[in-house]
Amino acid sequence: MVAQQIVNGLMLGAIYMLVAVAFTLAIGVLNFLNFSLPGLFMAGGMLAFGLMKAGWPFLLAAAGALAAAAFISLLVERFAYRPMQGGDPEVPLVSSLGFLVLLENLMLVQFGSDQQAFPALLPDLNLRLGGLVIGYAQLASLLLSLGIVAALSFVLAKTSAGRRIRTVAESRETALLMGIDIARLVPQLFVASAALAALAGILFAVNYQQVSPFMGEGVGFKGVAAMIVGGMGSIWGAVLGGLLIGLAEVVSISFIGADVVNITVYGLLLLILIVRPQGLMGRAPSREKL
Amino acid sequence: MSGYLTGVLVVLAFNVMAAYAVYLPLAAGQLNLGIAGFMAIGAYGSAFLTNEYMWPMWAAIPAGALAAGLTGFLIGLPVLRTHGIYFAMATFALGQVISAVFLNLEVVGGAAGYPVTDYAGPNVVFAAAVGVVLLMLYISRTRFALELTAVKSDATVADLLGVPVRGMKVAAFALGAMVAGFGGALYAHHYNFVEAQHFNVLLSVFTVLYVLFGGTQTVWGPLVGAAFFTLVPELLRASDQWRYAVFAVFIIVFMALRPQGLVTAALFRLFRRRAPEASS
Amino acid sequence: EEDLVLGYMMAKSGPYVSLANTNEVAVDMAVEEINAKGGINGRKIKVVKFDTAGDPKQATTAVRSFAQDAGALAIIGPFSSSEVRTTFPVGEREGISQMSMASSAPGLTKGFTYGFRNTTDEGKVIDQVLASLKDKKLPMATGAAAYATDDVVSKSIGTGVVPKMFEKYAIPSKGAVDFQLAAFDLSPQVAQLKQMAPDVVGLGSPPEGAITIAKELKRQGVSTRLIGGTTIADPELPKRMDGAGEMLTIGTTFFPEVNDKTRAFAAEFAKRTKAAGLNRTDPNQMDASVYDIVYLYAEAMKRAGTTGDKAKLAAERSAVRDQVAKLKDVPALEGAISFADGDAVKPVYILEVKGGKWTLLDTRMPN
Amino acid sequence: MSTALEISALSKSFAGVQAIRDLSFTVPKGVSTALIGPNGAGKTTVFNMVSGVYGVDAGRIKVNGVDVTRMPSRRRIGTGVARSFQNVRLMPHLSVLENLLVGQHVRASSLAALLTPYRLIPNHRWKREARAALEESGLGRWADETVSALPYGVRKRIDLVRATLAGASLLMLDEPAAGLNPSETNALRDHLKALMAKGTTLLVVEHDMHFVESICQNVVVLNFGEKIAEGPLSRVRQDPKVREAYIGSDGEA
Amino acid sequence: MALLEVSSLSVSYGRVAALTDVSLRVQEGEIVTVLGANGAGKSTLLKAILGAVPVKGGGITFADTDLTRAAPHKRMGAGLVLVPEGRRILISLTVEENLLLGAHMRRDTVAIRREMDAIYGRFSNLAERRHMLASCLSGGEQQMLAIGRAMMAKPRLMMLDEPSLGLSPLFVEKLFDLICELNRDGLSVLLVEQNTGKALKVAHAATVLELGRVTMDGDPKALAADPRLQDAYLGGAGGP
Ligand SMILES: Nc1ncnc2c1ncn2[C@@H]1O[C@H](COP(=O)(O)OP(=O)(O)OP(=O)(O)O)[C@@H](O)[C@H]1O
Ligand SMILES: Nc1ncnc2c1ncn2[C@@H]1O[C@H](COP(=O)(O)OP(=O)(O)OP(=O)(O)O)[C@@H](O)[C@H]1O
Ligand SMILES: [Mg+2]
Ligand SMILES: [Mg+2]
Repeated sequence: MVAQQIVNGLMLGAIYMLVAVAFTLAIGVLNFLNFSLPGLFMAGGMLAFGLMKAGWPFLLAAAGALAAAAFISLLVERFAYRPMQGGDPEVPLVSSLGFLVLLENLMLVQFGSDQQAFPALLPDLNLRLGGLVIGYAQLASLLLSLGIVAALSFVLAKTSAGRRIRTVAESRETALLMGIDIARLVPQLFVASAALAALAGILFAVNYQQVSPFMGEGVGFKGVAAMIVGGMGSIWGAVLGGLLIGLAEVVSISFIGADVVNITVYGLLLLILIVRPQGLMGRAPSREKL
Repeated sequence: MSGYLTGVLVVLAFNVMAAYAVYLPLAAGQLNLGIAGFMAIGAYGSAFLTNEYMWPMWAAIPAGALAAGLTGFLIGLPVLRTHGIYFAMATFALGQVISAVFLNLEVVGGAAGYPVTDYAGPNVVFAAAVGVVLLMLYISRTRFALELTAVKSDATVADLLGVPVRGMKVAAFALGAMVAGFGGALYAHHYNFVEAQHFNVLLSVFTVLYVLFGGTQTVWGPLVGAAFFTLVPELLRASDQWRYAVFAVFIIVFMALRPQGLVTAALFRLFRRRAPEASS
Repeated sequence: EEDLVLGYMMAKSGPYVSLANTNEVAVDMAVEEINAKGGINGRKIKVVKFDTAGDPKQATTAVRSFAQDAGALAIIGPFSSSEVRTTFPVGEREGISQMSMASSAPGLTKGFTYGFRNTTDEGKVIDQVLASLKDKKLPMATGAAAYATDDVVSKSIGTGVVPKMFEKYAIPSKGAVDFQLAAFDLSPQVAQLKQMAPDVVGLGSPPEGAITIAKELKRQGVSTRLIGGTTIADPELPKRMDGAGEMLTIGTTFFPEVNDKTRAFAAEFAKRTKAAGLNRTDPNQMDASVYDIVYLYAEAMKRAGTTGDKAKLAAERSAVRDQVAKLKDVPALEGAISFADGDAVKPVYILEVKGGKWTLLDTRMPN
Repeated sequence: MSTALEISALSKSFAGVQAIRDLSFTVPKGVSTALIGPNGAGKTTVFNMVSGVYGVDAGRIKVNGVDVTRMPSRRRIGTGVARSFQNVRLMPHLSVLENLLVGQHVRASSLAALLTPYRLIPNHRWKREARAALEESGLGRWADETVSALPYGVRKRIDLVRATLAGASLLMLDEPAAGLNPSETNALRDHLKALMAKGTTLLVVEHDMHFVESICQNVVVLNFGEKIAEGPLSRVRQDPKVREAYIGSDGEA
Repeated sequence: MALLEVSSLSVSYGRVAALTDVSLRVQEGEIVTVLGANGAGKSTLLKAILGAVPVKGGGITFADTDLTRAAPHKRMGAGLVLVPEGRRILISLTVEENLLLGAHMRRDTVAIRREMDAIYGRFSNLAERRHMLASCLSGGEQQMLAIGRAMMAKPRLMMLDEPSLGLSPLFVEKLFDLICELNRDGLSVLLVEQNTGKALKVAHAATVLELGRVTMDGDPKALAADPRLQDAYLGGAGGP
């Protein structure tokens, strides 16, 4: 039973992890607390659902949902991010939240507030090892997530593109003076983080066979929490944070009860932040020298 | 005044108080995403006093505000070790923990919520909101406000200039918490019912939204933001299911046009420049 | 000639849309029927509407507006328990009746003379479900509870109703698991249930939780009977569970297949919802309840001889209140309805999911 | 003669790099002193330790006779030492005038001062004083600008004015003339001389030797965190070690 | 045709005009210096040439291509580079990453490495700290890094905005030697300097800006002797 709970926690963590990485790209790199990401997570799941309902095969529907999310994210970049440059970092939060509210309400109008059943892709999706039940979809999403994350962290740390991205992260103005094509790079990052969020949403739908217009909020906030626990800007931190939050949640449900989940999970987050203000694997921000 | 208008203005008054609770710490660079938690402390605290100890409202409501302020002070000390988005997340977590604690606190009803017997009428609520606005106007004219902005702008240099950065931060945080608690306490006694579910993340986040939308550069921003967010959905009532979608589009378009919020310092300068021109 | 004005608090946006956005159709239907038959005391019923979005604050605005601006005689709604908590005190101060169609948290009407609910206490419903299982000799040797912790009604079912009823029916309890309303991953809870292996699981949850837990039970290969109250009653639930949840057994206050009246209602309702372009065309228990509320108010106004005269508004409002409180065995869509301590007493229909459809297992009257 | 600043046996290293090694020197009251040395010698680090940005590894620092070695940074300005910054640090959210008002904090830090609604009082003493200081250095027209739009040289001078507003008796200036053209440097020199005449002691880091010569009576030369020479500039600049490490062949700057 | 041709350029920030009708040319292989008081618009001019601030009127031609409306990265691709005012090194990157960033438009990895080593040879302070975060560097070291980073781009025209700021006298000398050396190797230079004397000494041509307008230009020797310039920028009698 404990083993099963750990497996459950890890699988849950994989979802948080992808969302956390999407947030890390947005905040760590673009310095933009992008609250439209939970919306894109939801849009990923809901649109895949909608397209499948309209008769599209799964892969095509998933691709369609990803493309739509990428497109929406470009709108977010255009209307929420770009006009806010040079202001306080918290300002774009408003319109990105505007996008979240908009996406939720559009889905609400289209599909209603009910949770909808996402079709099972295979009749029995489960690997049964001894007493353990592990969903294939979950396993696949864990591996997929890890792969994406590893690739991403390599690009950021070791390549010229990564250096360009980190330059934009530190200062857009300097990046401009360095001849970095911000007008292209930033939208690319938006597309990437949207794709990650939407992919997480699709994997979520496949794993838990459900979608709803509000599915983004809870997962989104836990994703941010995971990112922060791990340390902002650190990709592997996001992985660690995601898994940790997933485990904390499952463990506190099974050993104490669901009424304390928020207390334990967010209490853990609070504690980590107080003890280590930059997160577990985050670096303290480098300050300009006096 | 019609019943409808009273109802809407009461909601506006609560939103204004909440907005200023967010605004004050924000002026010192603190994005408090857990303001609902402090409202809950004020609400439950004062309700407990009037319900169980028969305190009069005029004493219980300030007591609730103080309780929230004190909590802010005590929690602010460790939480203010964090900065920027980490701070925002810490307060977010704090808000979640506080509301989860009340959700499980059976002496105040737990998940079933907590009915409150004493009633504070609309006029009390209006007076309180006006009081909060006046207080904030006053503060914005003092050196305290100036130095809060200095701390936000460059804490290292402010420190070297002798500004007690930590003290300022804690003061701003605790004052914000107190205003939130005050609003919460009134909320409990006006609506005669509190439930932990009401004081959730979305309440915190939306309150922050009022402030940023109105603009943080001047003390009028939160007022305008709260008014916009309260009144525009009322105006959109007719469009029913599209109401919130249309509203969201409004937000996005407005922010794209006025990224620093509706009310900005530049706007004020423009008015000041215009005024003498017009009179001459 | 004055109209008889009723206020109606809708929850057409916000968290309850799916449950509530068809309610309006039912209200309009009832009003049209009554007016077509000549109205009440020779006067037409007129409904003024206000969308509260399920928000307690907006709901108080609605009550103030009905009472002070619209000259309403009584109010249909509000929808949710949270709204009831804030609007009943306002209604009491204003001296105007309200009757909720959905709130089923225990004890909401206590202490209010103007507060009514056309809903049935979940304790009574689950009592009837178990009685029915016992009558039909279905397996119920051991039990467990599963409930959402952050919802009043669900939690009171899980921690109060289910243990008490298990005791009443001498079912040893193997334990309880809980979850959050927004939880999507119930694998840890189901893993625990798997270990307990009970015959019946008493479920305190809205439909969403029921679906999630049913699917997870199926995934982990646990077969047990889920039982629940009106919170789970959603006409489309079997479809939404997509093959899971066989043997789910609940009590509800409305089932369209009961008699000709209900069938006619369902047919007309389907016609109108389709015309309005709504997603769901099967009436749920709130649709039925709100339909009956209009009739209940109509009956009370008839008995009170209400004229709608603005000068006598306060007196007529309290007369309506007095009559509602005294209603007994009024024949209605949901069955015979009486009021006791502000809450309606009406039949409970026991439904079971079989072959992916709701089927009527039993009809019972709570005592 | 009492000392404005007394530094004894100061050491500091960063992650293994020894930035300051066993450094001692004093700045007597009224004797303006220059701290010079090649890039990376540790000059700014000394300022940072005196003002409390960095803690010290070893050694003592006394300002006007008060040992500030372990004093929290924010209280040090109260002992009479203020500084400017090499990389100008003005507060971007505040106007020029407001930046200066923050500079007055040490002299207006009581609770009453903090809660005086000075903005409601026309021509309040603080505003008057800050404006006067601006006018004095010829920057009056920038008073209500936001600082981010200002040219570098102007920002630099505002930074200096802010430091003077603390009313400190010891003023540490980190490259005050950098980014100023020769005539602007002359104006700066006059400004500083006026301050000195009012009794302020200066400790200046500067690479412009003419400027140093005209302001400072004493020079301390650092190289790799160590003092390699001390004395009047005319003598120090003849020192071969100083020539080799710092001034270069033509002896001019 | 000159390498860089700026004609009647106007730039304004909101309603404030920063440059009015400024013309300037840099011939291939020339060093041109721009002088002016604080706020004259020198930095604005360089940023406008790079495309970092929008121009209101006039034109910019570089290597026979009209770049007036081109994005900064296009201009840098064509061979322009700027050592910006205030250094603008990236404090969250290491010293080496800052240098590599300077070469981000190039693909010739081997040459990049070689040039980087040459820069380390020239600026020993940087070599010692190559794997440290750039935030640790002293002011002068940061200036060296900014110059080194610009060299890594291998430009045709290098624009320097007060490069001697914060450098020790010895190093200022080295810097001017470096500029002359790069110039001899064919690099054209547009130099903004407060160290007016030195700048006029190395330049082939000079332009003086005042409140955003060109007030004098021409031969640096002649300018150095011009009494108006003497008064305004060389601190009266003869200068340093
Ligand atoms: N926070 C720090 N972390 C690591 N190394 C540092 C730090 N601060 C300074 N150093 C190092 O200490 C040495 C001295 O730096 P400092 O800034 O004091 O030099 P400086 O004498 O002011 O030089 P410049 O004239 O170039 O400004 C430099 O080599 C620098 O790299
Ligand atoms: N971002 C901006 N917003 C508004 N005005 C600006 C901005 N940047 C510069 N200015 C104005 O443009 C004019 C020219 O500034 P610029 O920085 O080009 O001067 P400069 O010659 O480089 O001065 P310095 O020698 O001090 O560096 C100044 O009046 C300045 O106030
Ligand atoms: Mg230095
Ligand atoms: Mg400049």
